[in-house]
Amino acid sequence: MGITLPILILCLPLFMFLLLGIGGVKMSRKVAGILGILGMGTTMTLAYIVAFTYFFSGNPEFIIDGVRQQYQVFDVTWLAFTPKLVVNLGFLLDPISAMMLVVITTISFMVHLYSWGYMEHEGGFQRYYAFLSLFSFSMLGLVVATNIFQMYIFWELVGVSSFLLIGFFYRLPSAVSASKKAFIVTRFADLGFLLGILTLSYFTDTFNFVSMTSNPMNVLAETGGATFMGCSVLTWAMVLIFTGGMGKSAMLPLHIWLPDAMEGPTPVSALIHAATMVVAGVYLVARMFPVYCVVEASMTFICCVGAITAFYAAVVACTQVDIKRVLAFSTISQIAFMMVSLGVARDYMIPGEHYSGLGYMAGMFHLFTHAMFKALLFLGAGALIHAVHSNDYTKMGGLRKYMPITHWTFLIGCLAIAGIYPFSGFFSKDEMLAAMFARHWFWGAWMTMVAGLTAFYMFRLYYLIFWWEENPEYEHHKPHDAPWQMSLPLIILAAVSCVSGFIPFGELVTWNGAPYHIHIEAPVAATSLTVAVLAILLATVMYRKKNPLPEKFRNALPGLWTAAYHRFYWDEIYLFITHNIIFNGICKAIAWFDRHVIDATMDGFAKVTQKVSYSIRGMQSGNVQAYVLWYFFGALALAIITLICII
Amino acid sequence: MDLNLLWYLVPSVVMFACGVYGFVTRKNMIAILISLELMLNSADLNFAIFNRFLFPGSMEGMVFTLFAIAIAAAETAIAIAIIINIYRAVGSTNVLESNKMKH
Amino acid sequence: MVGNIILYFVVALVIVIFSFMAIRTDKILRAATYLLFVLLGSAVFYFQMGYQFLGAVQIAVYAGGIMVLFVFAILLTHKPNDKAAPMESHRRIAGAVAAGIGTALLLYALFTMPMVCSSNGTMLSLGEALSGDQITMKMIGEAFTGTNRFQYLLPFEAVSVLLLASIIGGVTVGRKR
Amino acid sequence: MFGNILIWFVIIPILMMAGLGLCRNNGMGAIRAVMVVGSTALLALAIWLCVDFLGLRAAGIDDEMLYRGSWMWYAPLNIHLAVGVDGISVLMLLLSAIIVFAGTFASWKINPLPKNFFLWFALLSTGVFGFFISIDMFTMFMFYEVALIPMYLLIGVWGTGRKEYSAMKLTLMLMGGSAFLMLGLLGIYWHSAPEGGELTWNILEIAHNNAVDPTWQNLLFCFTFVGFGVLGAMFPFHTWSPDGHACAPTAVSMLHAGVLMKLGGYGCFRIAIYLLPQAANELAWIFIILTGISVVYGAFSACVQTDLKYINAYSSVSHCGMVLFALLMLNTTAMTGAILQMLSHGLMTALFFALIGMIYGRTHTRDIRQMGGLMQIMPYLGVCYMIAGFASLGLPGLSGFVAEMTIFFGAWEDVDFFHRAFVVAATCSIVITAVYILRVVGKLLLGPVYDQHHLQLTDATWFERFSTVTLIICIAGIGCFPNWINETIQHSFLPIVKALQTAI
Amino acid sequence: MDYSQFGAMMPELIILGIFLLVFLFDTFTPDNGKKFLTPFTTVLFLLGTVAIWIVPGCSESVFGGMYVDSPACKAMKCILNVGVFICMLEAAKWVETDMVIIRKGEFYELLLVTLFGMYLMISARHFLLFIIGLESASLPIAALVAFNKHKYESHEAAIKYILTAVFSSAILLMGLSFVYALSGGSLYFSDIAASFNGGMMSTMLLVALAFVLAGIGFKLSLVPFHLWTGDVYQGAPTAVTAYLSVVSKGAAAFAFFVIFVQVFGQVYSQAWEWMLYAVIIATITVGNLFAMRQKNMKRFMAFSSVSQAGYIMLGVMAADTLGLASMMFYILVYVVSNLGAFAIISMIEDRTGLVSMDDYKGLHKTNPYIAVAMTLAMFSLAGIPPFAGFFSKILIFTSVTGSNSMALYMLVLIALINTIISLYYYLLVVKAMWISADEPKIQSFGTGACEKVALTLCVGGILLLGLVSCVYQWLVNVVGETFILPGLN
Repeated sequence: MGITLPILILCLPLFMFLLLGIGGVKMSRKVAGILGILGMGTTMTLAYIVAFTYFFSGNPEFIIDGVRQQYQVFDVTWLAFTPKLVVNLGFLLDPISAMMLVVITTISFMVHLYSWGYMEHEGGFQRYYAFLSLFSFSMLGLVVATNIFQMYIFWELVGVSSFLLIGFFYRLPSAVSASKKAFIVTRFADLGFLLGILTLSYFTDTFNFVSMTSNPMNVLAETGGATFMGCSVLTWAMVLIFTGGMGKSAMLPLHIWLPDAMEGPTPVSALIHAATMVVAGVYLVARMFPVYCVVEASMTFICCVGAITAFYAAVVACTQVDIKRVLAFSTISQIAFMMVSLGVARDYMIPGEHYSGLGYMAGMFHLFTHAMFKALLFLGAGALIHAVHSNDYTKMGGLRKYMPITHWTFLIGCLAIAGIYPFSGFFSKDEMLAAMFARHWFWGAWMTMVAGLTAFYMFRLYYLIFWWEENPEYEHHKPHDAPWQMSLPLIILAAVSCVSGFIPFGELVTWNGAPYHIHIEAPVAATSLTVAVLAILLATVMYRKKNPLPEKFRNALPGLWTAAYHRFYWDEIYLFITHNIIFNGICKAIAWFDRHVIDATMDGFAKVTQKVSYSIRGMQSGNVQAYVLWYFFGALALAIITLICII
Repeated sequence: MDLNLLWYLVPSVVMFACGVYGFVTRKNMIAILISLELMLNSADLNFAIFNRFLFPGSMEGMVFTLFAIAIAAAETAIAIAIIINIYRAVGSTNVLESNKMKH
Repeated sequence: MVGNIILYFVVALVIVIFSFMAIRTDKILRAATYLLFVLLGSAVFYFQMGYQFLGAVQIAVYAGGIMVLFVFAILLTHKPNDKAAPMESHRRIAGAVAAGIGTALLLYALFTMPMVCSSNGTMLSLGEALSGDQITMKMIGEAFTGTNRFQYLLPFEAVSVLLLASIIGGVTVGRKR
Repeated sequence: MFGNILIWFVIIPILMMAGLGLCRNNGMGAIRAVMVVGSTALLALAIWLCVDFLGLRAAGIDDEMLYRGSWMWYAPLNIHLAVGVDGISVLMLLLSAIIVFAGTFASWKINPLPKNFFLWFALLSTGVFGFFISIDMFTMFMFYEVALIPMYLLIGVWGTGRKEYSAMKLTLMLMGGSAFLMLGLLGIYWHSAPEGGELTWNILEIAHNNAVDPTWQNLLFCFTFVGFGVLGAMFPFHTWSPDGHACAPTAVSMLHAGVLMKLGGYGCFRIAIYLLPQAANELAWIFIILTGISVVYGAFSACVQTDLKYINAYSSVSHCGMVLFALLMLNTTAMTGAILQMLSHGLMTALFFALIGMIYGRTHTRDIRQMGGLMQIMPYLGVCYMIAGFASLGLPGLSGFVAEMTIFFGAWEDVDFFHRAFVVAATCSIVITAVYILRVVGKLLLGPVYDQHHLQLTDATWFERFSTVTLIICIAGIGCFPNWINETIQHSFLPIVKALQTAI
Repeated sequence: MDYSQFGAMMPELIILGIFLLVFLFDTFTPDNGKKFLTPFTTVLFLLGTVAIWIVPGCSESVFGGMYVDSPACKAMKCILNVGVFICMLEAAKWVETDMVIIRKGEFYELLLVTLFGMYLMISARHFLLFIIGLESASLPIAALVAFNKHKYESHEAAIKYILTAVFSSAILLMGLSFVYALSGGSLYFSDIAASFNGGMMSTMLLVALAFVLAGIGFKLSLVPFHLWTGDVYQGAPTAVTAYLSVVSKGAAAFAFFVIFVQVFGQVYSQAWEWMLYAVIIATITVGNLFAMRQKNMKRFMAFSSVSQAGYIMLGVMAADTLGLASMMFYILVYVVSNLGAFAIISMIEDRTGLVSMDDYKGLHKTNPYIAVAMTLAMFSLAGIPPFAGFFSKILIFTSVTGSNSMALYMLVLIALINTIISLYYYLLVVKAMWISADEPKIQSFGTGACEKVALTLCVGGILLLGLVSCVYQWLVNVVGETFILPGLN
């Protein structure tokens, strides 16, 4: 494959960013919008071409003996730290990056299109498209990274584009603080990522994914068994790298930024905070998968973090009022699902286990399907918000009559995420659960429960929005379906969500490139389906019509409900730590110390000199006899002191 | 008991010390000048004494003393001129009153 | 020999006592007079040490010239009833301390001076010191007009410039305007 | 002598001063003309030098220093006017030229006494350029002080706020540093040759002789490092920086933070580390502690400041601390990172100060509590400020990232716990940096407009745009294409690292 | 007897000749011819200086070794002449003022006689000649200090000066009598140096050294022998203050070097190194501490000059040819810098009678060129490059550290730290002139031709002396040619 297309895929969004960013002021909205959509459309086409070429051309560069290869389209030197440790910028094609190319460009294009309608009346339209392009560029750069450092570079860039987009409505203080929070929390996580890279690359002397993952045991050997605080340094490195992923993918305890990030425009939430950027953590783990497998502890760590987060987020999602928050927590929960799935996977055969690599495939599969239906849900939520001008489900209810397209597409999304056959979520979730059960029954059972919760809160949301009872305000302001620019993406994504489960994903994406034949595990599928259906039924009973049942539930478990409603007080804890301890306790103390101790010492030298200067002025009394006295004493003192010193 | 140079040096040193004491304790400028004369004279005497007792063959010290007397005369002359001058300007020769410039 | 010792003691006493009185008396004119006695005492020492010319100069220049200057100055600046009150005590104490330490140090230095101890541990007595050639006026005259080593024509000329400068200075200071 | 291109870096500012001397006191046109022509000439010269230098290196000319020239000055003490540049000096010259150029435009409307302002400004430039071209310790020191002293008047006369106090404090503290430095240099000079050899001030010769007595090295190293470290805002000698920067006029802050503070870092490795390698190996840990504190401490302090310039000054403490910190790691990569950080910090702080000056010129306040939502009012300045902020917090594609990463990767090469612990602490600063940068951006640019009077304010004028665009291009240039700079610097560090390794 | 030996004393003879011509001119011209006195003297002096410069020196000592006019001495004399010439130019306006005009002849005569005395101090190789030179250089100055008869301060300054001067000469004579006792019967420098040897230490020697140091220290205003300085500088006419602060100090510093290094070099490390060490530290520090809070410019300059004397003494500490050359160079630079400052102070005092630093506020608005010149002078005094003061300071520091003794490094460190304090107060002047926002008190005024020349010379010196290394090179050469210094112990 030539390098033209890959380079174009990266450069086109960048170019659009510069064009719209610098020249945007001089453009009309329309021109900017069309340019943006066209640019993204072209990129999408190119990405499709590349991805399909990779998957289906059968070119020996890409596939040898049925095993898909990792292929570096290009890899140029960007910065050489040392002769050996060189940062390259390149384009790596392998199953997951090709898959991600498709996901990113698709969703991005949908969002571009959707935004044209959604953002029509907002100021800074051109800027918005510029930022979207920047994000697309960064995200594409991230997924095609040939080395971990390139990934880190783009990792930071997606962070900043996320910051810019969350804070798009920069006149609102809440948006500003949300964007700040998102950036700083992920930045903190990136610190771990950076330290991880430092440690890892110190031993491997390379950043390159291919050379690290192709022979992971070598990496272990290179560390020479070095340990730090009881763990091998490789464990430290991998866990630290995973920390970066935890930040981006909003794993507990670094999840707090994601719900707040919903302050951004809803299409942005769909693109960044549902489909693409937040799965970067998953992608990172998948990318480094063979190395993770070398250190068992890190895999266990990933599993635990994922499992806890998934459950936590699902519980919280059951109580939220803001529809975007519900979706946000749902996203967290689903990503955690993928994490667990990766965590249970192994790149080597465990005796008696046939499924060791299944989790990987399933996670990726879920990543793909989740991106589609979650984007669909977010875009649907955007349409709702667009119609009702509120994020709050209490301002909604009974909307199915007014907004049929939105209603149906949203329902499809809900079914998909709940894992109902034949929607896409069923297939991916089933594979994941199968992998988990195969690893240990505990993971399977736990995550099945989470899946049930998922179905419950999604349908709770669905019913509260579209059923329950009508908001009386509709009479003044009748909600209606969104314009075609917005509806079209909804329909497309809904269609994809319906069918994408039938994609033979295992043929395309596996940890080692060798195809894997998906087959539904009947017991697992049955269990999860049952749980999901039961959960949906429960939701139907509780929320289909206005009734006091939810109120009763709430009153039955007041403590739990309040805690869940306040997201188990994570924000408050963080606020306390950052504001009271770090800001007031450390920063202010240091600033005070600087002014009143260090600076005062420096001033003190001057003051003391001044003081001394004043205190000795009596020497110059104006009386010549006193002068002579000093004179004489001085002469005597010179002689006497020297005398004493010499003798 | 025989006179040697230490005998002579003692009154000289006492003279010198008296001069120092007088300088710092007298108020009248002329009295201060008188004290200074004591000190100068003491130094002159020293030269003569050293010359006589240590280097009797030469007369370097004596010559020095001769010149020193001349210098002392010149110093006194100028000092007295200035004192008279200041007396004409402020009507007093009290040294304590000449301390307008200080610190 | 004994005469010399007696003379020494008399003169030394005169010098010490009148030095002391010159700086202690309240009356400025008396102080000048006491100074005169001290100077004369020094002159006697010069004579005793065989420096007749020096003694003569001491009497002529100091006692004759400088004292006259002093007396004139005192008369010019003296006001009747101008009895100076003594200096405040801390200054006197400081002066006494200075003088005391100075005396002690100088005497210590002189009594431990290396020349004293070096030449076989003996010091020249006055008699021995005077035993050499007498300094004649011819020698002095030659020394003051010669340009060789240990001859002092140059200082002699230079000091004349100094005196001239002092005269000019004195005149400048003394001029009415 | 005039055939040597390097000398012209000093001659041009002197000619500028002469030209300014001929201008009328308020002949703004003539003054600007002189300054623009002069600073453009300097920039052109610097670029030409850079290109030529790379050409020579590419042609395989492998001397440690190129364009060398040496002219006897004070023969009795063997003082020469010796010049020569390696890659680092070339880059520093380029940086200085860029900032002088931008500074000229940033002070387009300086008032009062424009002529005097530019006279001192040009004198300062003379010092800076002279410092970077010198390889003779004496002339280096001379130019160093030449660069310091105009600061007093520039801040004192044209500054704002507590300018008299700040100017005095800055001058005295920096001179205090140079007192120690002077002593260190004297010591090096008197030990510069083995017994009986000819003493020299020439850095290359001293390094070649490597004759400084080991017992003296430690003392001299402390003297020289502290001396330069004061200018490099090393804890606890950094307190001149906040006050000084806060009160300085725009162009002076730019030049001072942008170039002058680099003199400190440059001197640290060119003299302290290079000439006293043994002591550097032995005593680096002391200064690693101090500079490590600088890095974190400056960042934390910046978090609670409310004056824009104070924030930036503390951030400079942190970033310049990073420079010295990296130098003390004593390996090629980290030291390369230090130089990159110098360049990066120079450009972005200059940009920061330029922007702060422009904002202050409009709102007449630098208190972030008194401002808000400026992005709506002056989007151009707002965007530039954000870019500067992103550069500062290490966004890839801008220079700060490259520098910091190089430093971290270099610093990580020292494996013992002590070094590692400090590196981890230093990396933490990137998070804190993000905190205070975003705090400022959030309060100042974003959010609702705080003061309705600000709504009448205008966006940047052409010369302001010119000044900022120049800097942004450079920042992005380094950020996107760092490798040629990186290679140039690494090559220049070879002799220094070799000296360090042989000294262990 | 060989009177031709006087021929070897050309510089002194030239000065004396000028003195006589001025004296005759002053005495015998009618009143309407008096107005030519100033140009007459100045031009004559300039010619004399050139003549001194041209006439070859004679390294042979004459008068039995009592006098030597080696190139180094001659160089020093030329440096002094530069100072005196600038002083004369600066005083040209002042001597024409009402109260002074009738005595302007005396002014020049006394100036020349004191210069003659300083020449003798420099060239003397015998303590008698040295003492005579010293007294000739200091006694007439008392008359000069008292020159402003209409001002009380002038009288007070004069009395303080003369009393301290006589006291110090008494101390010096006492010290010399001790030296004489130790010297082996001769007061020739060479004989004394030969009679000393490293082993002979005694209380007497220490007392002698301390007293001699004190006696000459008076002229240099070293701490604690400096207390007259502030009052006298403040009270004396500004022209005289300028003269006192540079020329008189320069000559004394040279003589100090000659005496301590050539005569007492044998007991350097045993005795006077530490005395001087302490005195230098005290001088620099105390001078600075006093200077930093002075408001009266003349008093301010007085304490600044005290501190500068400490730096000059560092050259003696170095005690080698490099030290002497550096010291002479320092003095030369100090001459132009200090006289530059004094030129401005006296100009302003003549025009407006203002001498307070506060009165200088906003000077740049009314008199920008003068403000610039003053700034340069202050920077030079503070040792800021590229002005001459920087080079002189660095060179002298370099020479001191030459022996690589840790103690001397510490001395230099203290001196360097003190430069910060001195920088502070010099910058106060700059601050008053440039930064203070107050309305200027001093109106714009024109400068006379003489003042212009003087100021140009000073500014030229400040700018060029350091950058042009040949001056220093020349000094090193002349010192190296002729000064055979004894090995120090």
